Amino acid sequence: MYSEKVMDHFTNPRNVGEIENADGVGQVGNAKCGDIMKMYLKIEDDTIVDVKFKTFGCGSAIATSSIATEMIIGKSVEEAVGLTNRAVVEALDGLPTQKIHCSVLAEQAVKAAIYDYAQKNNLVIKGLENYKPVDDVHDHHDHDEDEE
Amino acid sequence: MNKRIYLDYSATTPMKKEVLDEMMPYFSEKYGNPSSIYSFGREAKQAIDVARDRLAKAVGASSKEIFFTGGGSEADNWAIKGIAYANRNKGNHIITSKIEHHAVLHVCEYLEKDGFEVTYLDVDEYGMIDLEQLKEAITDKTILITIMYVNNEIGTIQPIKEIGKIAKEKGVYFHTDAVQALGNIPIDIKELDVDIMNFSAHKIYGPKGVGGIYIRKGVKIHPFIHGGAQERKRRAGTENVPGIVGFGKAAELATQNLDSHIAHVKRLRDKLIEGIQNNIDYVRLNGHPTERHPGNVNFCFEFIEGESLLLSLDMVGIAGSSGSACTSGSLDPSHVLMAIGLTHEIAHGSLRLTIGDFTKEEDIDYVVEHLITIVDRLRQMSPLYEGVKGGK
Amino acid sequence: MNKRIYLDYSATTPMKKEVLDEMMPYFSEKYGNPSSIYSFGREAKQAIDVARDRLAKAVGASSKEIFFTGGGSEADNWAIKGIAYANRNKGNHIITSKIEHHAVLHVCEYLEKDGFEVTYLDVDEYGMIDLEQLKEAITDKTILITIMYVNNEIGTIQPIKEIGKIAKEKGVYFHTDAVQALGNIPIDIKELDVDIMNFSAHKIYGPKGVGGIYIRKGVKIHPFIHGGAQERKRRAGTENVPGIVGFGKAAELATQNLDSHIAHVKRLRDKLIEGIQNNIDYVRLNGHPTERHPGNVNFCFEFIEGESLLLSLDMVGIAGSSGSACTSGSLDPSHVLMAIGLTHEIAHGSLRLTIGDFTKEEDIDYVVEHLITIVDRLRQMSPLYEGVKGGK
Ligand SMILES: Cc1ncc(COP(=O)(O)O)c(C=O)c1O
Ligand SMILES: Cc1ncc(COP(=O)(O)O)c(C=O)c1O
Ligand code: FES
Ligand code: FES
Repeated sequence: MYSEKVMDHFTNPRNVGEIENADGVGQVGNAKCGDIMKMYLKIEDDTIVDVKFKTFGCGSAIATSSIATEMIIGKSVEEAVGLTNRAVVEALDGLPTQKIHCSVLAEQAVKAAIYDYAQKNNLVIKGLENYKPVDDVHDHHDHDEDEE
Repeated sequence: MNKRIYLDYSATTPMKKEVLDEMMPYFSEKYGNPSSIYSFGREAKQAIDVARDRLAKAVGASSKEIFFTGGGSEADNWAIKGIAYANRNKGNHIITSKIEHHAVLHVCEYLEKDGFEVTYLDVDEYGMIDLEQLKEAITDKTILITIMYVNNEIGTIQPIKEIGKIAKEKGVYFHTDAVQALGNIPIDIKELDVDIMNFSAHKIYGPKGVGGIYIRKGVKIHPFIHGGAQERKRRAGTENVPGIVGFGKAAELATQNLDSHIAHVKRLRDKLIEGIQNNIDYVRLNGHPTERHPGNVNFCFEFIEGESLLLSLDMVGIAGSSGSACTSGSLDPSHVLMAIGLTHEIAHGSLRLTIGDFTKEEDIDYVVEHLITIVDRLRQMSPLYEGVKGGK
Repeated sequence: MNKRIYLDYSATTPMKKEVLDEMMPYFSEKYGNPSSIYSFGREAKQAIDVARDRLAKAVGASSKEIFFTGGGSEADNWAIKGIAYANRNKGNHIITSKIEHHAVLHVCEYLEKDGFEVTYLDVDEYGMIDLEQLKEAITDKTILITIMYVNNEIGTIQPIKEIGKIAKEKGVYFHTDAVQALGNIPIDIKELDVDIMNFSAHKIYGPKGVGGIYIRKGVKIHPFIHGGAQERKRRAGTENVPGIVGFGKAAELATQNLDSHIAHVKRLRDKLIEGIQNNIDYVRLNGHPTERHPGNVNFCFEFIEGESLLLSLDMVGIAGSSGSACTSGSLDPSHVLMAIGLTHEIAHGSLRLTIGDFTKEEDIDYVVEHLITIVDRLRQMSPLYEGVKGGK
């Protein structure tokens, strides 16, 4: 069902935890739907120097959170805003169709954390101008083939 | 991964050697078509008769009231659609419960689109229906009550005898899905006012793709699969001879070994329940404390999600199942966990471990040991757990 | 009786060793439930995927259009009821032929009781439908044409390509029962305008109790067995994993060996036909002389009755079948033999011998030799034969 890469990140998730006095914190999803992702960012000179995450969710939710942290560490804030769920899926060597929404959650969690950073510091960040925090990405949850 | 601890016996079971041995000759030697009149067609026919007698004996029915199907789900579909369409002139109302297997619920939903009305009875926190609510639900349009014997997720055993009495009094047909009951609790149809009951071979160490159905003599029901004259014209299709032979053997073994089977799985079940309750915080046992499938363990582990739990268990060789939405790929967690009143949050963290004949004592120790570590690890990752830790 | 010559391959076939070998691991080792997420549930799932690919390839379909069922009859029922009820708003008229298998005819009769109208097309003396009659039968209420590919009794092959064209032109769904076609003639769905086609494993040296169905993408059809999400939510019930694996292997073998299989059975078929025609008087070959199942031999032997013929053959170890009323226990002889215009008297004396991969040349000699004696013996006993002998 899952690629080796997914299983690796699920079993040995990178950057689990919290950052005290983080510069940006974002949380998306909700427990009702069975998935919550929380991202903590440490930002210096417009660069993401540290990331930590906490996730309540399925195997691919944990794996996408883990790989997303790796993908944005060392990047500029602007670059990190550009992280797409597709890039996350690719980096994991693919996800089952019904799990694509978990990667959307990862993308959203990163954006939410950067948005929080921007709000705190009164910044306007390219790519986030029209961003609205959402905690419901569940349209993607239903993916089953139609019954005719 | 070399270790393999299978704790999903309610999903399916390995076939026992005695069962396979009995099936083997019917694949490539005694392969005759039971409907044929030459000798070795008759050979196959006799083998089916023996299997029918064995299943009949296992449930206290007469052989003439037992028919074989292509699985438990087909039998559920047959029972409900067969009764509904054959008795439409009498009424269009069906009563079931909220915790039935999908093979019952989805048939009921299908019938609703075709003009039938269905009442879905509530269950209490243990998964029990309320007999008073049942009585009140019956109207003069009610033609069928369909309530399962033993629930497949939380193991709750319904008061089938009492339900049967009510149905009989009111002149309403009563169907019970006994797929999880056969081989796990004693069944004696003679003692019950049940009109239709169905079974599945692969839940009792028999083959997949074979089911059985008891239809009380005189019950008005349509065939479900029309065609040839097999199964006394009630279920068409060339018989799955080896499968039926295997089912018969499995049913025989299940009744012969019933007491020791129950004692074995119950002991390990209770050990596992205690092991979890004594070692892990924030857990909730789902299902009934006593009226329960002897091998069923179903817990919710707060703050974590079922699929990650299953995957982590799989990595150390333990196979279980979950009612989490993420596992099934659907939006909502299991309808059964919802019906017993769990919140979405909690239902997501459910784990079902079901014990069977090949489960060993040391397996339970291994599972508890690993569960402790895995639950802790996942909780450390969970944003929901943060607030809780401090207060502990 | 030691000798056993099986000439009833159209009734069922022995399973080939390669098929059984491939199934074996899935009974007691790789027994996981394909819907589970742990490793060896996935193992089972993959095995089903392989089988699906193999069957798809055998018939020129895409794997996504192939679903497994509990047999050929279930698939016929699904196809016809599924289309009928899902398209009821469009019309209530179904067209079929008089020589369909009972799994088609009895479903049609059931639907007639539920408000559908069915046209039963005639066939000519060879068992062929008339394309003009078909065209004329189509009305704006017609939702389905169901005509079998190869007849199971007399072996006649229908012009499926032409029927499909007509159906497509008129915007009517076309189902064909290909249970006797698979493995006996080349099938390439890509070349045909067929919307639904069904198969059965035990006719091609695979296991009994497993069927398959091709449903063209986009066809509007209801599920037949409701319940769990198996078979992409279209056919509920725990999959018969070993059975499906066996069917996949059998389908693969059938296509790999198709040419040599056809050459082999055709040669022996023609030898048997000639043997009978050259040695026995008052016989009639039923079915089409050329558009015919390569292994099908179907004769009427005047003045004698089919069951006595079968019993006599059985005594010398030969297994065949008959469309005689006495065999089936029903009042009338085979509806197929009636439809091709035989009188009751003649139809009673029918014998079907169907040849398969394990039939040997010397078997044919043996059969002809014994048939001569048996037919003669039975005729000597027959009051109908008295008048005839003299004139000879
Ligand atoms: C043409 C035809 N259709 C359908 C069937 C039914 O298949 P099954 O026996 O697998 O139910 C058969 C064989 O019995 C057949 O010959
Ligand atoms: C209670 C219950 N009913 C019906 C079924 C369906 O049986 P089968 O898988 O044989 O179709 C199952 C198992 O899946 C079950 O647990
Ligand atoms: S968190 Fe529910 S599917 Fe991934
Ligand atoms: S002669 Fe006996 S059944 Fe026909």
